[in-house]
Amino acid sequence: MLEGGKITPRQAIFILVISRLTIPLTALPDLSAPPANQDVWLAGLLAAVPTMVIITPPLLLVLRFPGHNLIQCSRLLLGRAGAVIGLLYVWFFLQVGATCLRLSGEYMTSVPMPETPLSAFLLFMAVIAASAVRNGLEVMARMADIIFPVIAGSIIMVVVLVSKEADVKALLPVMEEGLSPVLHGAFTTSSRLVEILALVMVLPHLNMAKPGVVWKIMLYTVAVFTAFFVIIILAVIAVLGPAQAQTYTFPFMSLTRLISLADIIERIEGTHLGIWLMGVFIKVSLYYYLAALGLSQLMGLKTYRPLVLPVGALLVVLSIWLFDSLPALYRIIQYQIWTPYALVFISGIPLFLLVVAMVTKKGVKQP
Amino acid sequence: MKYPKLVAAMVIGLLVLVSLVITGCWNRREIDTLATVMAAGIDGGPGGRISVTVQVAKPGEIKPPGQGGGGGGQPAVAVFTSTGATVFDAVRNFALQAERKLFWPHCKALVIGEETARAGISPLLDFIDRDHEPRELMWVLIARGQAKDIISAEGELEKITAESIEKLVKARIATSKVVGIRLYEFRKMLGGTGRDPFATGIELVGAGEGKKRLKLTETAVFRKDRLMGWLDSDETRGLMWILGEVRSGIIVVPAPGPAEGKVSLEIIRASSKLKPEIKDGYLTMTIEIEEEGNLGEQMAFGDFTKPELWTSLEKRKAEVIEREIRAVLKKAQEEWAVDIFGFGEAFRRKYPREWREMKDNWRDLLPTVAVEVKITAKLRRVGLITKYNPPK
Amino acid sequence: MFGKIARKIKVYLHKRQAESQSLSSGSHYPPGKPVSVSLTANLDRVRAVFSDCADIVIREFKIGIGEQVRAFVVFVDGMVDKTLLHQNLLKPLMLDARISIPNQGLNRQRVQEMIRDSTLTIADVKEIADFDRVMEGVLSGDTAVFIDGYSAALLAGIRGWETRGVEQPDTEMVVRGPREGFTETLRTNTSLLRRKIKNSNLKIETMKIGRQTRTDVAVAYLKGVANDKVVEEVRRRLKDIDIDGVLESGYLEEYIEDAPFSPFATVGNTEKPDVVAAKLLEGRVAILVDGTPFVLTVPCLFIESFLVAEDYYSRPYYATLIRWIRFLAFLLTIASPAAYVTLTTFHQEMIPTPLFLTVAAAREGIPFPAVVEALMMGIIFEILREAGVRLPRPVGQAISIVGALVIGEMAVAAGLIGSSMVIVVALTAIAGFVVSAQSDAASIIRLILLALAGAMGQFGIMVGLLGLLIHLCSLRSFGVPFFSPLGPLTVQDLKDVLVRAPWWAMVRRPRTLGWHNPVRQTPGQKPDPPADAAKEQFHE
Amino acid sequence: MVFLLVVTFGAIALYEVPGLVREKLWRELAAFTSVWLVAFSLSLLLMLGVKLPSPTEGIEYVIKQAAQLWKGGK
Repeated sequence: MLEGGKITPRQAIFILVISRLTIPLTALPDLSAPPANQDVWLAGLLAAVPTMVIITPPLLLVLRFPGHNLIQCSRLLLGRAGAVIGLLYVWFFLQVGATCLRLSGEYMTSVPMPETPLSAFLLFMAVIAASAVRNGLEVMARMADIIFPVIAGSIIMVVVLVSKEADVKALLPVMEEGLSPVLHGAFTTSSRLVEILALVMVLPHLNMAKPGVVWKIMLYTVAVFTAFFVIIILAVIAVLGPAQAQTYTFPFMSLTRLISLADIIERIEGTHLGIWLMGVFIKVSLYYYLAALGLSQLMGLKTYRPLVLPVGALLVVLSIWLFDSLPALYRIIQYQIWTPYALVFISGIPLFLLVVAMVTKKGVKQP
Repeated sequence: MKYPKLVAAMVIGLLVLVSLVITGCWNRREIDTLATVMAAGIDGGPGGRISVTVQVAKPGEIKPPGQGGGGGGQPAVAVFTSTGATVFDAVRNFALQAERKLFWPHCKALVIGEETARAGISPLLDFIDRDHEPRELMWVLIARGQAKDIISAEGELEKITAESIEKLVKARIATSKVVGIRLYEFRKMLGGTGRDPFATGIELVGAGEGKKRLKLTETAVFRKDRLMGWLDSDETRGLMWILGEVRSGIIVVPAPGPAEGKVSLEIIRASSKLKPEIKDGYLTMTIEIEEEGNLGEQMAFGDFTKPELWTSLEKRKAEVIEREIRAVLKKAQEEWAVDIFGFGEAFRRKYPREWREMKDNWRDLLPTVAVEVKITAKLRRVGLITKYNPPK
Repeated sequence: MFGKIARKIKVYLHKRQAESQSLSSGSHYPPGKPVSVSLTANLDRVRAVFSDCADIVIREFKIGIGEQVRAFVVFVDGMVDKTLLHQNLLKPLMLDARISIPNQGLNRQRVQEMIRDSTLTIADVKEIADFDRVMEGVLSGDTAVFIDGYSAALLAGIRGWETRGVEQPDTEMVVRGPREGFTETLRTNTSLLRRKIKNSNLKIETMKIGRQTRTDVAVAYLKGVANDKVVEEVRRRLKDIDIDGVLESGYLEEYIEDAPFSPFATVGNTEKPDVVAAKLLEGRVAILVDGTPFVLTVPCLFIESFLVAEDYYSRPYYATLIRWIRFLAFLLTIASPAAYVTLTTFHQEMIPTPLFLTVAAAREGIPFPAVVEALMMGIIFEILREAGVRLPRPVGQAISIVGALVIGEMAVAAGLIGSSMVIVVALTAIAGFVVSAQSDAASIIRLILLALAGAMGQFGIMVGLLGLLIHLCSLRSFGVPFFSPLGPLTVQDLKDVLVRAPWWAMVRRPRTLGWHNPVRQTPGQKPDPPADAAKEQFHE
Repeated sequence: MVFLLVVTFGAIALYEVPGLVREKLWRELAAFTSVWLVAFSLSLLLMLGVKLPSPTEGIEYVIKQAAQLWKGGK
């Protein structure tokens, strides 16, 4: 066994939600995705439905092969060709991890510490993530247990504190442009739940990996995430205004800076920085771990630990190499590029594998 | 090499240490090496140059309580002026004359000169919004005259002028005759559809030899980002009534009944509702205002608690409110065709479909909007004495 | 290059194996020789063993009248209760034996049996044939009686030596709660425990550890409540210890803990019997060591440092409040210098303006950067503290004067140190005493966080805190996650962590410890005062 | 800077390789070496200022072409 740890369903939900919330906490690319007006929150809310549809194929696939994760499934089904698909996924994990890592560095150099070189932040983050990954999934899951309440509490606190500045009328009119942009937005937002791939990768390490439990995890993840996502978007739009919100590089951070209560509770953007770094840490270590785990499974290793440091180095290098600038990074995570790209990995390949499995009648059939 | 892991860990630790040592100085600036900008003013200069004036606090002169000595009469702030081709350029040029690095997060107020504001203000704000140091919570004020003079003025009670400006803006609640707009609110108004921004006006008063003082007087009204003109204090309160921003204030009405003199009615709370309507292609806007107040003062003899006098006081109050509202509507809506009230937004919210056709020629439509004002003004309490008997 | 490294590693490994073998062969007593039948031989042997031992007393005498049997006792002066020795051992043997052992019927074969059964009026008498074990007994304070013609000695347990009384421990003061503390004597300590838990399920196993010191170590646990696997693991780890001497339980701690390099202790210690009893009742195992009042308890959780015995004796609300104060104090003590440094040198924008101006004014003209200032003050504080702890009490006054006056006031007045820094350091120091169990770990974490904050500001602090969290989450203490019930989160256990629930509400033992015998009381015991109608009778 | 890079990667190798050799985990060693080499060469090239086309540009291009095809097909 590559990894001896076990995680509980609750820890899985926490990790997935934290990881998914990381991007909305800063970049919030969904604001400028359709419908790109005050209805974005509605799109975020409705996104729960397409999300469920999109993430079904990978789950169905993995549930057919109990005790195997996505990469092992593809090897079982396709043999050597499966290794190529495995490599693709490793690349994808590396890319998501590197993107998030780079975003953290860009944030640090844009807001609190502009004169410090980017690589310093990348290195420190990578080192700390490496130490988490070497400690294994179990430790990461335990950290999520602690970090999630902190993040959730802080988001709620920020929103409550900033509600004084909120103008609920900014959310009107609902569906100004009709339903179709909202549905389009719901679809693009749904394609951002890359975390489902993390779930199907760590499924063998889940306590009680029964189908019922897995579906429940999925349901809760989507529900909890959607709730927080909608809260964030509502706050951002109501306070900053739908048109202005799109102009901010880091809307939620700018929102936090607007908190000013009785001249005492103000300048608390440190809270945002804190929770965001925690979220980034969880997300980067999660994908870092997945990349190392996937790679070691592809190569048939006994343990993934020797790969941790070189994969970490690769992650840092990629995060520098992949993007020239912050706009280049934002271009990639905008819906035009991201939605089709992520969909291939979230639904496309698993769907293909599922069809192969059905045709060749491999795996356990699910009721 | 007995313990390779240990050696490797030590090498990595050493690398981290080295990087810490060589990187440590990038962003480090001791608190006493900063020149804290408390307020900034932007003026246009000849030939499109931008002139920025900042007011920098001198912490050494603001002694914490308990440490005697005081400031020795030294002013607690220093004022610098710098010019450049752009705002950022001008700000950077401060390095040529200010000994310490300018530090913006504590900037309380941004003052923009009248002339500059007439030429368009949004290009000036971009730097303030984009840079990570200034906060969008700062107050936006438009100077009657040069911003530089406002920034250089001295406060009377506060050692730091910026603090006096901030306290003045915050005290607007007492009268509701002044607006207070923070930078992000200004930006929101600027960027919203069907809305024009307005900002607080500030000027120096006190003629002749005497020391000039800061005073908030009028409200600067913009069309898009260009300054159109000024609202006086009554018109400003009219604007506040429409926006539902009136918190407190005094309404002076003539005494009712046989008595002569004036009565001050204190506003306790007020709210407003904008109700747009499109009927047969005609735009109407109904402004519903609910106000509640107390009898605060009567400089007239009589017992105004009698029901008929009481209601007539209420009626007079409503008249004053309507007069104030009409005054601002006349100026802004009819003369300038600026939508500082957010009428356009209100229409958009209620009639999103019709708005799509309206939005392009909204400026032409705005003066044609028929405005109806419905005021419910109530009086509740009388204070500690009920009536004022004439001396016998 | 790799080949060379590999060779070196092999050599190194061989060396280590050889070393470990040589260590194990020299340990422990080999099965000793039996006691000789000849008294003279025994006497010579005893004399040889105890040559140059001035505190050994050997008293020869004869038993009976007429055909007397020779015998001698040997004991360590000062470890034996002399009164008992005289009244209940020597007197019966030398005087009463003449009556109880009829002269004519002196059956040489039964002398020892008779002496053991009907002469010595001492409860604890053992007959031991192994000479070395007899000697060990003597060294532990027993009195050995050798009788001519027998290949076994009688070991009488009449220990008695100068001991400290049961006093209130200085380290864990309580306002409400038992004031007794453990002493240096193992037996006293076990008796203190036994008096709390009068149940045969309280098992106390003893063993001897230490090649030279042969220190008594007792493992106490509550059978049926403690996890058998943990008990077995404790036994195993203790048995594997092979050292010279055990002078304090801290020696053992370092041999049995899970994470030897961690700044956090994964083995708990306390001086209070009621605390140990409470931990035993929760399913923990206690290790008592002779010669120290500090008793080890395992498994130990991080959160235990924040729980104080008195929490459970006082009312829940206040206990909860104080518990939160402790969490806050711990955060303050590890992070406040780092936070101060990061706020004044990196993130001045996060200080509210009036405070900013005050701090800036206070720092105006200070020659050192804030990090250096903080480091200096931290080190000065540690020096003052160490001096204060070690100094004799009367001189302690001087330290506080020097500390408060010179460092605190004059340094500020002279402009060497900002007054705000003095406040921060004082706050750190005071807060550090609140959670005294973690104060040593806190000192180290504080320094690391300070260094990181000095280099990277809040990012550095976050990296440090995340690293700390990773470390805490990866620790285990005897199989139990050290950071539970926070990470992994056990929501049900939080009622004794975030709050101190009333006793009747804590129906179950902590899940991570007592999961196989979870229920500790009958549920639903919430006090239910009589309804109004029933109340009447009290007023009549 | 190149020196620092080499030292860093050297330290990584030093940290992992002896253990792998001792435990005779040759497969793991091979995997380690390959990933290590990829990361090392990439970072060296980047540090030396060699212009490498970023893969994200490729992704962007492919997606945009596909989107055009999609729209064209409709």
